[in-house]
Amino acid sequence: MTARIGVVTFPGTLDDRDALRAVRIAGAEPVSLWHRDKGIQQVDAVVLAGGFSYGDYLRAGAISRFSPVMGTIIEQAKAGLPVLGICNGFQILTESHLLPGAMLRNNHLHFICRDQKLRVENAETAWTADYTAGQEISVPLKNIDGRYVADERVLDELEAEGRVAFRYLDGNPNGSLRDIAGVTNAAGNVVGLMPHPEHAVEPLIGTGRTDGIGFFSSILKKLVNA
Amino acid sequence: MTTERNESAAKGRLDTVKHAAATPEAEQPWKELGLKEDEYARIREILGRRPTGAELAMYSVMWSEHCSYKSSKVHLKQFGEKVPVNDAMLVGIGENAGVVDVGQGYAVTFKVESHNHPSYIEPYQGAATGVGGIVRDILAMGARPVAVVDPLRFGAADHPDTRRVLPGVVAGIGGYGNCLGLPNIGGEVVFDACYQGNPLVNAGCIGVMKHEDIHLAKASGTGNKVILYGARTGGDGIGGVSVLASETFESTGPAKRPAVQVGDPFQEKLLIECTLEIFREKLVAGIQDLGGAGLSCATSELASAGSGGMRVELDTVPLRDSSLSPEEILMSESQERMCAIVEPQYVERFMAICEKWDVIATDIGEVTEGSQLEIFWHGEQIVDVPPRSVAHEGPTYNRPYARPDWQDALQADDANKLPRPATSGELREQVLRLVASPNQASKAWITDQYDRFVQGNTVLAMPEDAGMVRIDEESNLGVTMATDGNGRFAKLDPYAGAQLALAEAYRNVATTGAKPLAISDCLNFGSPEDPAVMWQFAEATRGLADGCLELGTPVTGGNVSLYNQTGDAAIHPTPVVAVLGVIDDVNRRTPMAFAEEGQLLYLLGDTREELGGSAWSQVVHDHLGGVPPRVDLGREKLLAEILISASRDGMIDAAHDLSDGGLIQAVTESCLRGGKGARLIVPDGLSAFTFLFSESAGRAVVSIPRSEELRFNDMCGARGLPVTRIGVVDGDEIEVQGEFSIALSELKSAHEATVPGLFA
Amino acid sequence: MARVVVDVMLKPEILDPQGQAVQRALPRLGFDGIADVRQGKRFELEVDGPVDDAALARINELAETFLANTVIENFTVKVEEEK
Amino acid sequence: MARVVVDVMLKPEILDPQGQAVQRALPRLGFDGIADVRQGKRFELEVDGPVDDAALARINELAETFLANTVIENFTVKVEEEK
Ligand SMILES: Nc1ncnc2c1ncn2[C@@H]1O[C@H](COP(=O)(O)OP(=O)(O)O)[C@@H](O)[C@H]1O
Ligand SMILES: [Mg+2]
Repeated sequence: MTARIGVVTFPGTLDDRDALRAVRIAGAEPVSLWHRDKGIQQVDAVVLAGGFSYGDYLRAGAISRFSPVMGTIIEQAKAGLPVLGICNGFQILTESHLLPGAMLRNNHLHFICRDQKLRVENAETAWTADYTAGQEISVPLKNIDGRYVADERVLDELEAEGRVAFRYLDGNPNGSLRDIAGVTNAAGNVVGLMPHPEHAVEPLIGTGRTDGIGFFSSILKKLVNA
Repeated sequence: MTTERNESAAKGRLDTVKHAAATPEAEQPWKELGLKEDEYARIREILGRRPTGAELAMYSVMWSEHCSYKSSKVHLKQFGEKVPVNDAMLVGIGENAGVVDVGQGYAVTFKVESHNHPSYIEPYQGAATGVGGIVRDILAMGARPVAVVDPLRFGAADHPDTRRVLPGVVAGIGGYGNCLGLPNIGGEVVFDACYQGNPLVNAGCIGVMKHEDIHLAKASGTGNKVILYGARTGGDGIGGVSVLASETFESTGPAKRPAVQVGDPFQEKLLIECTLEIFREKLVAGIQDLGGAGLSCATSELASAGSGGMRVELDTVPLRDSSLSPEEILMSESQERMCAIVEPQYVERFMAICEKWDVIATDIGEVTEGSQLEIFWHGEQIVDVPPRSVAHEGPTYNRPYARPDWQDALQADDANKLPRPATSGELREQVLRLVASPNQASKAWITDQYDRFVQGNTVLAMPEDAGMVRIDEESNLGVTMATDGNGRFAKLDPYAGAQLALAEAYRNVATTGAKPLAISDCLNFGSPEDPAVMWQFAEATRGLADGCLELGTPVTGGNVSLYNQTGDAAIHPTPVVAVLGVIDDVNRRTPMAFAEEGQLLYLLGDTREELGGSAWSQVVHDHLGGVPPRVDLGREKLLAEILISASRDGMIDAAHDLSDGGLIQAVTESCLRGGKGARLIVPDGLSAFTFLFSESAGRAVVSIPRSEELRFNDMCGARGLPVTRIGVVDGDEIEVQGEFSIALSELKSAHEATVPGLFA
Repeated sequence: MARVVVDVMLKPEILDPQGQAVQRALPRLGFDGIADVRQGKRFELEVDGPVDDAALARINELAETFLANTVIENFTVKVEEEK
Repeated sequence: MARVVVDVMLKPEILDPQGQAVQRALPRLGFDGIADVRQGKRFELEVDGPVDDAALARINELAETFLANTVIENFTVKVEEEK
C-alpha cells in the first residue's frame, strides 16, 4: 500500500504537474485536486504547488485562500493533515494563517530564478524526516514575492521552537528576515518554503540535482509507516 | 451617455452597407487610416461601392504593412520556392506557425515575432504582450506551448534611456512568461547605438503536439458556430481607428484610444489550459488567435481559409467599455482572446469547459453557405465583403531597391588593418575588456529574471548554446532552440549577414548534440520606402533562402518588422534566425561547461584573420567596417554532423560554439561555467591575437576525455574536418602559453559585474 | 453610485523597496528635496446604493480581511465623491 | 515636513487585471453591491521644505515623467497634511 498525495490546481497554478511528477518519482500515488471542489478525495497529504494562483493579483496567495478546497484543507491541516506549501503554496499558507508571517516583494524587486543553497534546520517535520538537521541542499528558487517577514516577537518564537525549517545559505536572495527560506507549524505537519524541491528530483532536468526528493520520500515513509 | 451613442447609431447614423451604397460621395478618412489613394480606389472597386466605416477599418488594418506584408511579400516568396528536401515539414508558411515532425508521433510548432514599437513606448506592457501574442499563435496550431525565447536589441548600454527600456522589457517578458508557466530557454541581448530610438523586442515560442492534433485556422461547415472566448474586448491598441469613429459619430466620439495594450497573463494561462482541454476533446473545427487587427483579422482569415462565408453579430461581443463603436470593436487588439469554429453539437461542451476555467465565451455568429463575410450591428449590416480580399488579396509592392552608395566605403574600411595589441600585456588587457564589454558580458542578471525550470522538463537553458526541453518523459525525446542575428555583420553585407545568423543558430543547436531541422525568422529592418533598406532586405532574404536550401532547413514561418528607424536613421539590418533541433535522447546532450580537469581541448574548423564586424573591433576600436567572416555552409553542415555524432557516441564531454568574441570568449564562458581553468597553446601558423579574437565561422571548441582522443581524431580525419589540439582543462586560471594568464576569479568578476552594474 | 477608496500602505517598520527604488532614482532625474517615498496600493470601489454606516462597516471588514494583510499593512477607508 | 500624495491609476479604458481579480473574488467572499474595482498605486512623498507652487510643479513633473506612464495611466497630486 502506498500513500495518496494530492496536488491542488488553482487557476494560475504552474508547478502542479511537476509536483505530481515528484510525488510519483518518490513512489507515492499522485492525486489531482481542483480548487473549486470542497472534497479532497481522502488523500493522505496535500501539496500546494508553485505558480501565480489568480495571477497573484492583490497579494500572492490572497485570493486562493478563499477557495472551496482551501476551506477543507485549512480545517484538516489543523487536525493534522500533512500539507506542504511550495512557493505560491507557502504564500497561500501564510495568507491562510496556517503558518505565521507574510511574503513580500523581493528586496531587489526582481523575479529571481537560480539554484539556491539551503540548510535544513528542522529534520523532524512530516516533510523533512529524510534529511538530517544541518544538512545543506541545493534546489531551484524562482519567485518575485519571496521576502519572508514577521514581527520580531514571532521570529524569536519561531527560532526558540525550532520552527525555522530552512535557511538560505551563500547569500540571502530576497531580503527574507533572518535568512528564513521556510517554516513549519508547531505540530510539524504544515511546512512551507519558497524554493522548489519538486524541481530537483531528476538528475538531468533543471539544475541536475536530486536534493529535493527527500521531501517526498519523507512524507511517503511517514504515511506508510503510520 | 455611451449607450446613448450606440442607440443613436443603431437608429440611423450607423454607416450601414445600405447607407454606403446610397451615399457614394461621402468623404472617408482613408488617408488618416494609412491607406494610399490607389488602395482606397481598389477597395471601392472590389465592393462596387464605397466601403462602410467598418469595412474601411478592416481593410485599412489588414492592408497595413504589419498585416499584409505588402513590401516584403515579393521577397518572402523565395522561402516557399527554394525549399530544401526535408520530410520533417508538416505545415508550411501561411498558417499561424509552421509545424515540423520530430519523430515518435510528435510534431513541433515554433515561431518568432516582433513587438518592437510598443516596447519602446511602454517597455513592460509592450514586451509582455509580445510574449502573450506569440504564445497564442502557437496555441492556435493545436500545440501545448512548452518554452519561450526572447532575442532582444537595445541602444547603447550606458545611454540613460536604455536604463528605462531594458529593465522594463525584461520585467515584462518575465512577468508575462513566468506567470504562464513557460520556461524561458534562450534569446539574446545585444546593445548598439543604432537601436537607441528603436529597440527590438522579438519573442519566440515552441509548442508540442501529436500529429493528429494539428489545428488549422479555417472556418468551414455551414451552420458551425463562431465562438469568441477569452478576455472582454476593450479599447486597446486601436489608436488609428478612433479617427474613424469620431468621423462617423460626430462630436460624441471617444477620447483617443491608447495604442498600447495591457496584458493579463493570468487570463492567458486560463486560456491556454482551457484551449488545451477543448483540443483534447476535439471540439473545434478551426481556430485562430486574436492578435494584430483583432476580430478583423480573425474573422476574415478564418472565413477566407474556409469553404463558405461567415456571419457575425458584432453587438454580441462582450465589451469592457460599452462606448466602443463597431469599427473599434473590429479593430481592437485587446489581448487574451481566441476565436473558434465549433460544430453546433459541441457548443454546449465547449461552453462548459470555458466555464470550468472561468473563461468568458460567446457565440458571435456562424459559418454560412455564401461566400461573403457579413457583419451585423443590432440587426443592421455594416460589413459585406469577400473575406479573401481583406485577408489575402491586399496590395503588393515591388519597392525600388538599390545598393547604398556608402556600402563600398564601409567594406573598404578594413577591420583587419586596425592597430593590434603590441605586447602580451596589452593582449591580456584587451581580453579582459572584451569579456566585460556589455555585449560579451554575462547576461545572468537578465536571464535570472526568467523562470527556466517550470514544467520540469528543462535540460539546457541559459547560458548554454541552445535551450533544450524534454518532450517525452518515457523516451527522453527532446527539442532544442537557438536564436541568433548579428546586425553588424548584416550591415557590412546583408546577404552574408543573414547566412551568418542562420549558421550561428544552426551551429548552436548542433553543439548541444541536437539535429537542426527547420527555422523561423524575425526580419527587423528600417523603412521599406528607403531603397537602401529595401536592398538590405532583399539581400538578407535572398541570403537566408539560399542558406536554408543549402543547409536543408526549411523556413516554417516568421515575421517581418519594418520601419524600425529614428528619423532617417535605420537600425542595422537585423535578421534574427531561430533554429529548431531534435534530439532522440536528452541524456546525450552536450553541455558547455569545461568541468573535468585534464580533458583535452580541441578547436574544430579553420581560423582565418577575420575581424570585420567583430566584437574586438567594436570594443577596442569602436569600429564597424570591412567584410564579415566568410560563410561556408558546407563546412557548417560537416561541423554539425561531427558534433552530433560525437555526442551520440559519447566522445565529448563539453562543447561550445565560437561566435562573437571569438575563441577567448568561448573558452572563458565554458571555464566559468565549469569552474575550471584552461591552458591554451597558440597553434602553429596563427598569431595569438588572431587565435583569440578572430570570428571565423564554422568553429567550435570541445572538451574530450583522453580515452576518446584517438577515436575523435579518427572520426574528424575521416570526414575531413580540420581539428587542432589547443590545450587542456586545468587549474584555476586561463593561461595562453607564452603570452599571459588571468585568474578565473578575475575573469569572473569582469564578465559578471557589467550588466548588474549598469541596470541593477 | 459612490466611490469608496481604500488605501493600503506597508506598516512603517516594514522595508519598502519599491518606495526606496523610487527615492533612489530621484537624484538621477534631477529631483531633490524629497526625504522619503513609500509606495502602496489604492483601491477604488464603485458602490451600488448608498454608502451608509452599514456599507462602510462591510467595506472596512473587506479591507481588513482581504484587501490588506494586516500582518504587514495598514489601511484607510474613505468615501470619495457622490456622482 | 509635508506629505504629498501621488495617486496613479490606469486610465479608465485600459484593462486593469488586478482590479478585476479583486472584483471577481468579492462574491465568493460574500460581498456584493460593488460594481467595479480599480487598483492603482499610491506614492507618499515626504517633502523637505515648503510645498509651494514651485515644489508642486516639480512633483507634477515627476509624476508625469516618472511615477506614471501617461500612455496608460492618469495621476493626481495632492498635498496631504502638515506635520
Ligand atoms: N534575452 C535572453 N533571454 C534568454 N536567454 C538569453 C537572453 N540573452 C541571452 N540569453 C542566453 O544567454 C546565453 C548566451 O547568449 P549569447 O552569448 O548570445 O549566445 P551565443 O553567442 O551562443 O548565441 C545563451 O544561452 C542565450 O540563450
Ligand atoms: Mg553559442
